[in-house]
Amino acid sequence: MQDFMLNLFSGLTRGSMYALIALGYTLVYGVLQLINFAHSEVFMSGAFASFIVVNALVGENQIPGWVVPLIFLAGLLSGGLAGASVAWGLERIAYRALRRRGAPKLAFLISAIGMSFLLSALAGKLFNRYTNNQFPDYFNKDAVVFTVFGAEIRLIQVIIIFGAIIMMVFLDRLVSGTKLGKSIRGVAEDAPTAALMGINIDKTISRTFVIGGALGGAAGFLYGTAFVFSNTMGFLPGVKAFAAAVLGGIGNIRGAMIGGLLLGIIEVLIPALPFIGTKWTDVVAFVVLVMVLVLRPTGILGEKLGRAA
Amino acid sequence: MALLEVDNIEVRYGAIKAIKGISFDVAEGEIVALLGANGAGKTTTQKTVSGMLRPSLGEIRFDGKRIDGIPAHELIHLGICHVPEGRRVFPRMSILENLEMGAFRFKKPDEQILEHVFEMFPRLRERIKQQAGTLSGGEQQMLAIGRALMGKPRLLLLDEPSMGLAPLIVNQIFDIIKEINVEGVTVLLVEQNASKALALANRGYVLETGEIVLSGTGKDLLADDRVRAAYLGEEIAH
Amino acid sequence: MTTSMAKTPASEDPPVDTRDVIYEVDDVTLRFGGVTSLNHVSLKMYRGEILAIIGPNGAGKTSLFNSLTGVYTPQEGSIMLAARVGDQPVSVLGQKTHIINRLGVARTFQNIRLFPALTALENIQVGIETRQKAGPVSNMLGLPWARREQRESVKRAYELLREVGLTQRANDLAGSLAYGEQRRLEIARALGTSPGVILLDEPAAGTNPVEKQELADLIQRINREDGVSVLLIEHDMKLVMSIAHRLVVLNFGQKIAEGSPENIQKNPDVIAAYLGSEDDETAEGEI
Amino acid sequence: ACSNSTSDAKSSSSAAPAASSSSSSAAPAASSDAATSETSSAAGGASNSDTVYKIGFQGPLSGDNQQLGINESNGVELAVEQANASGDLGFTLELVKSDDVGLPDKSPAAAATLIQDTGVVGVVGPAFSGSTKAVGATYSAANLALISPSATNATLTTSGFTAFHRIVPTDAVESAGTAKWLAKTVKSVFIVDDLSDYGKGAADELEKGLKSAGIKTQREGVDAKTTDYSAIAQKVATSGDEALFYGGYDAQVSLFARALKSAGYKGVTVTGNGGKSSVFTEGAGDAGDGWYFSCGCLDATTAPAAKDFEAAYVKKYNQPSSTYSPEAYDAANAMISVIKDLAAKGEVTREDVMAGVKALDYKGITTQVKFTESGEVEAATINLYRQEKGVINLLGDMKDQ
Amino acid sequence: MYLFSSLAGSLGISASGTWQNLGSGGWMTAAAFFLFAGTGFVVATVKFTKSKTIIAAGLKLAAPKSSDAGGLFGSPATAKTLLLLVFAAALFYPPTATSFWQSVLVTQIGIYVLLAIGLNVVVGWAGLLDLGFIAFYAIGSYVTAYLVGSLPPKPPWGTMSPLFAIPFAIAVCLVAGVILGGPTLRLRGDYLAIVTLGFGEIVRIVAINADDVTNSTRGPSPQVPHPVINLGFTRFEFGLDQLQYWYLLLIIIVIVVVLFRALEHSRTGRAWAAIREDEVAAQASGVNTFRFKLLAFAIGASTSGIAGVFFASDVGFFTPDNFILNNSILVVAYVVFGGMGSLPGAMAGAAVLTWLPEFLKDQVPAEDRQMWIGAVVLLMMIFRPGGLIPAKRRSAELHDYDHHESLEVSAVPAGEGMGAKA
Ligand SMILES: Nc1ncnc2c1ncn2[C@@H]1O[C@H](COP(=O)(O)OP(=O)(O)OP(=O)(O)O)[C@@H](O)[C@H]1O
Ligand SMILES: Nc1ncnc2c1ncn2[C@@H]1O[C@H](COP(=O)(O)OP(=O)(O)OP(=O)(O)O)[C@@H](O)[C@H]1O
Ligand SMILES: CC(C)C[C@H](N)C(=O)O
Ligand SMILES: [Mg+2]
Ligand SMILES: [Mg+2]
Repeated sequence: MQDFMLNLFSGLTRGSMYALIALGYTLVYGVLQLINFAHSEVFMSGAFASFIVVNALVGENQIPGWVVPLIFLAGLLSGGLAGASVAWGLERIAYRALRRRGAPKLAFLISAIGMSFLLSALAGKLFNRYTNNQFPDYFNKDAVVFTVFGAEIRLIQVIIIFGAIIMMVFLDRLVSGTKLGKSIRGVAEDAPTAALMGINIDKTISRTFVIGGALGGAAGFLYGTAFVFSNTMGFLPGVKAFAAAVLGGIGNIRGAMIGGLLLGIIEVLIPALPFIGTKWTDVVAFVVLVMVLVLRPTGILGEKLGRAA
Repeated sequence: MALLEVDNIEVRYGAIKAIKGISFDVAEGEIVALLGANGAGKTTTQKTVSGMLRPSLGEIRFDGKRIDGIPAHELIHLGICHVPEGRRVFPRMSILENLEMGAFRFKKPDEQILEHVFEMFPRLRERIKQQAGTLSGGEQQMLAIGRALMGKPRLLLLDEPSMGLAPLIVNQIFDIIKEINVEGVTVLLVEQNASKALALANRGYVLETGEIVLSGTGKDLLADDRVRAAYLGEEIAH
Repeated sequence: MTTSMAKTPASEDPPVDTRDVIYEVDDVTLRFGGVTSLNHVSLKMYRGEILAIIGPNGAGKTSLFNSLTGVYTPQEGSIMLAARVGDQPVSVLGQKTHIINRLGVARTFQNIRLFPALTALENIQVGIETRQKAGPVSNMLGLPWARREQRESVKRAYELLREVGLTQRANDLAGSLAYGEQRRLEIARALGTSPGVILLDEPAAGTNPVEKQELADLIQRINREDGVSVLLIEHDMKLVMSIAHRLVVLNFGQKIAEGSPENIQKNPDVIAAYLGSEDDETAEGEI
Repeated sequence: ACSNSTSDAKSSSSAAPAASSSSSSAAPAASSDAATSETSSAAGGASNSDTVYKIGFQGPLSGDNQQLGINESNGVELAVEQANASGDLGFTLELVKSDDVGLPDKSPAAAATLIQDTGVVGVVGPAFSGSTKAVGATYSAANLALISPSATNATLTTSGFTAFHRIVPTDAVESAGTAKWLAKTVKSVFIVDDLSDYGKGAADELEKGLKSAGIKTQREGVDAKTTDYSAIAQKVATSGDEALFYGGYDAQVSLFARALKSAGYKGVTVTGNGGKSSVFTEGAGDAGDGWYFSCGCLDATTAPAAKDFEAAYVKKYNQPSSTYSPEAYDAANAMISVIKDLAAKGEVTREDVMAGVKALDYKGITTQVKFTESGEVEAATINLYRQEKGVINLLGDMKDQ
Repeated sequence: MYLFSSLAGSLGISASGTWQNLGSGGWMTAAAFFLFAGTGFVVATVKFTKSKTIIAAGLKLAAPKSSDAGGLFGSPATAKTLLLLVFAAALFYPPTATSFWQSVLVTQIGIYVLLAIGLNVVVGWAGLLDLGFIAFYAIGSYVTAYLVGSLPPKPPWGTMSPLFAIPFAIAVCLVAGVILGGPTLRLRGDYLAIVTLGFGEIVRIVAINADDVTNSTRGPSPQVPHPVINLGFTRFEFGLDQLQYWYLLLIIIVIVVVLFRALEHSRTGRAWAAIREDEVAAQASGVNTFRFKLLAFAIGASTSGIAGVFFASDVGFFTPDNFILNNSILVVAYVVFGGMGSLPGAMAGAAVLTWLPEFLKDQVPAEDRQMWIGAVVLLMMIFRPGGLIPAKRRSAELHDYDHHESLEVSAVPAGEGMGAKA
């Protein structure tokens, strides 16, 4: 039981980050029916930007306890801001021109891939190419917050899980209740007709990228704080988050959340079984994905944007 | 001054000139029909008026104000509502959501108009939660018209509203157009069903390969031999 | 209703053999959640006839088509098919679409679905070639029989193009054809699969009177000269009444009438549910 | 979403020469104008002769494990510079560095760069075992002699690589020592490796040693690309094993060390020579305190024999030498001594150098460079180190601990 | 800067400047260009006019116009001339190239051209987005390594020379393609993409973790030996010289291209095009869409497998890192960059994009190459979304934005054959 709880929480930690990233994929897929391959670089940019801010704030100093939450918040915001701006620029450069030309779907995919190469290499050039950059240790991430069934749950896990959940609830409200949500759905289903209803397509698409980017960037900060970050960090979490989005039903916001959490948990729980071993973690993720899709071709919750079922 | 003035516009798809300089106008309170064979440019004309396309030459004025080049999502605030060709309902949204989308430009959908739409098309009320994509063709057409009405149009652009509708409904639709018109909405109608359209319209224009070749009141056009031959499919040669 | 369409009055000796049944639909019910789109529908289609299905919007016509072609599987009832002369009846329920096509059922769509980036000729070839045998290996190696088949398919495709009057446009991309031409091309592609029966879903929608006339001629020619039975959904009553041998009327998923065009036109239920009062029609005709 | 490992993922599929060599587009002897900055800097105190011979260096100069490679390339560079400055060479020596990122799949390209450069007559390296395994046969076919200062995998000398020689003891020796030492204090060991030739080899040998000493062991392999070690760390923490050994390189051990600390593991933590570097110290932070390292390498900062070397190194690089710098210095000097002898007699060919290396008997600062038939060095000591308060200290010869 | 081949070296020709890296071969190729261009043009024009007269003579049943290269290279005469030029360059340039470029030509350009040809079948013709294509390449490589005895498990029947692994690799890849495709090809576009991506990763991770079978990240050991072709009367041994591999690869590519071209214009090719354009309509026209999709998958897979065998034979050493997802994505990028569905396009795309990083090596710092490649790809897609040499069949896809979906597709999802349970 103790092991199970430990694994469950570490799965939830990973899962909530996947979910945050997955939301970016799902939102963009929702409006454009495109896989935004450069989203993993949006995530990465969040980590670097927030590092710069946090590092500048912390430096070599000893930080009094009460400032820690503020710094954390600053990291979250700067990560989100960076993610949002990168995503915004991404849409401007790699998508809008192609959209205007009515390019085939795969052309978007490839231009996004080009963008992804560019961003990741650029980050490598601007910063460094180590795969294991770390945030400064400005608080004791490993402090035990509480114990369930003997399993010690640590501060960083609690922060990540709750942070992610708050952001997701916020997004869900934003998309299901507001006009923005309506316009996203409208553009998703039939853009020219949505324009006839008074929806500004370009603005809606931009906003979608910005929202997804902000979540992805914030996730970049969380990820960097929990693990390590690098200019190529986006790749694997990106692929997994994309898988999570598909798992939940791509284009479906709650699906992305559920898919992300589920994938995170499965990924930790299954390899923890004695006869499997942690080295199969990534395989488990993909095998589960393939199996789910074969059994349920449109993902767990199906494809509807902004709705649970 | 007419509500809508189209002044010598030209519209291109890349190298193809679909509209080669046409002018017409629609006065407040009128129903004006655009007729023409397939590919004549009727849809293109409507799309240009509603802002989905941009003319390469010429001017369009609405209420005296130039509107060519203003994108569709802004034009709707002037009350130009377009029921596009092929219905284009939002397939994964429910009927109610589709209707709400029609009122997107307002803070909140107008309950009265909603009620009015349901009165006109009771079938929509019955299926209020059904996904629009699973409606039959005719049901979708009703929804598309209802959706446009939710936007409180001053000028309603209708592109082949009777396509795919059962004869009974076709008659109803024309009645409804009349009714909407009587309530003060100006209508620019594109129709294949020329006889019905002209019977309803105050005036009509006939398009052929991007040019206006004939115009006149509905009655005159209905009586015109060329129209009867080409658009009513009648043999007049005997 | 003095139109040119009534060239062949329907009563004039239809090539129908009432002993030879193509489709036997027996007590079929199709539901989607709460919506019942077909409600205990039974009907028979005979070899050689042009059978029209009419009915108000949402009556279940397209749903019936989709059930007949295996796209939908009704919850109740049975549908037996013997499309080509001498076939044993088989059930279409749960069959894959392409299998049903191979059994001799071809169809067109309510919204045109051509392969827009293939030429007109190639569009038809796709249909023809589903009846051919050469595998990828013999295609790759250009083996003699593969080449013979290829020549045959081109030849047959040209014949069909001629039949629908599109010879001139053989090498144009389907997407660039005019609307009416696309409708005819879709029919030619369907004919390419050598069907025993062809299902047309609102083929005349969005076409003008002149094109409707051409279409009517084409359907009759297919029916008479190629011996292909036709199942037709259409809201254009002039067209339907002028070419159909028999009509089935659906309303709210139920069959409310069946019979010859003359009888149907007079049937008060049909008038009430679908056609509308005669006054409207005559009023318009008089203008 | 698309970039993968450090420098450039595409060329990872490449066996194209020089796909990842940073500086090494070295000119053939003929076109001297094309010499790159790095080559000429190594030629520093140019001698008066216009004959140029080159020695190659292959090791990681970029990527996560670059520090281990840089330590060595600095040592080699220093040796070359000193040789050129000595003025008694009779030719100019150039150094051609070829970067293999420490990854076997980049190794063929790195090797090809050196092999295709006909001016290169001998090579110091490759630094890593995996890289060596990938190209040992290629170098042997090209008759280009290798002296590795650090490739420690036991099987390298039994794989028929005629060109391969090394001046450090193998992991078989090192891990056997570690096993003996561990067996003195613990009863169960969790062994993790990075699946590389080096890491797995070291772990295998350790497991063998522990098993024969009757110690309970458990094994897992974790790909070196992993950045998230929390799962495996948790598994170690809940295993209850008294010690943990990690076979792999510095950057990865440091991440693992952090994860283990987070997971609250309290046992003895040990790694081999691959982990001992400043990258570990910096990366692991205080999570690195208490870690043990076994290494068949010299600590030049304390060893008396290396005093001059250390001084020169600090002068040139403004920092103390680090793991395997002295060994690389020795390997380079040994190679230079062979070339120098041959040059005195006439032209230097790869074949001659090969024969010369096999016949070497050179006294270096770390060891007596003299190879057995198979290419092993004859004398060998294994040292034990431990990190305390962010500094890795030498505890002494493993046997005595 | 690199060693010139002895031929060029002895002629004493040398180039300078940024193009130095190309060796003197550039000049010599230019000469060959001119020679061939002349003949090529003549041949092409003669053929062209001849076929025109035939049509004019009223032979109406001529096969439809070839439908690959459109746009820039539209006219058959230019296309033919270009083809000859490329072929001339492929034959005569390599011997004059530096050994560096020779190996780039084989291990990068050549192999990736072959892979792009294979993937073009899947993505370009059948319209299936496969993001795990490299998995089959990996399988081909591992099959080779197994058969030559370079993996821990040894083949029970003894070892063979690497190139003879080709039929086995084809067979195994076909089977793998079918195993993957069987359950997944019913999935729609993007779902298929993620599943294939997953498959590619599974293959790679299994290669890393199935230590006892694949030797993990350490790669095959001993190395895969150089191939020997022993035909009884003659015996041909491959060595380190890349030229031998180049010509072998050229032969393989030519054969594959010829076969695939025939396929493209056959009923199979048309069925693929139909599926790609409108799967529901294809089914309704009697096309067994599943079977044809599977076929495309299998053909693509086996081509990839051949490339794998070749790669293993040439380089002799590889690790699971050679088969990362990135490479799968890159092959897709090559195909799209060149022009989806167009054979010459896919080949050109692969050639240009594999050449570019090597070329850039001397122009920009190694670390920046990725960035430049990204920028080039991005610009290309923005300004020429149809690719370098767009396919004629595909170009019709470049509609304007509001054309993107017919209503019925979404209106009748059941028509797609999955949710048809009513
Ligand atoms: N997106 C487009 N790209 C290129 N050409 C187009 C496009 N849309 C329409 N056209 C062309 O413009 C011309 C006018 O088309 P339009 O749709 O306006 O005709 P229409 O009168 O509405 O015909 P229909 O009765 O068939 O609806 C036609 O020749 C058509 O082929
Ligand atoms: N997939 C589905 N899910 C739910 N309801 C459906 C579905 N398909 C059809 N229906 C419903 O079944 C009824 C019959 O639809 P169908 O498309 O068969 O009508 P139709 O007779 O072809 O009408 P029209 O003439 O307007 O095309 C409609 O009310 C429709 O809403
Ligand atoms: C530099 C060293 C840490 C290399 C390691 N001993 C190996 O064999 O790969
Ligand atoms: Mg139109
Ligand atoms: Mg219908």
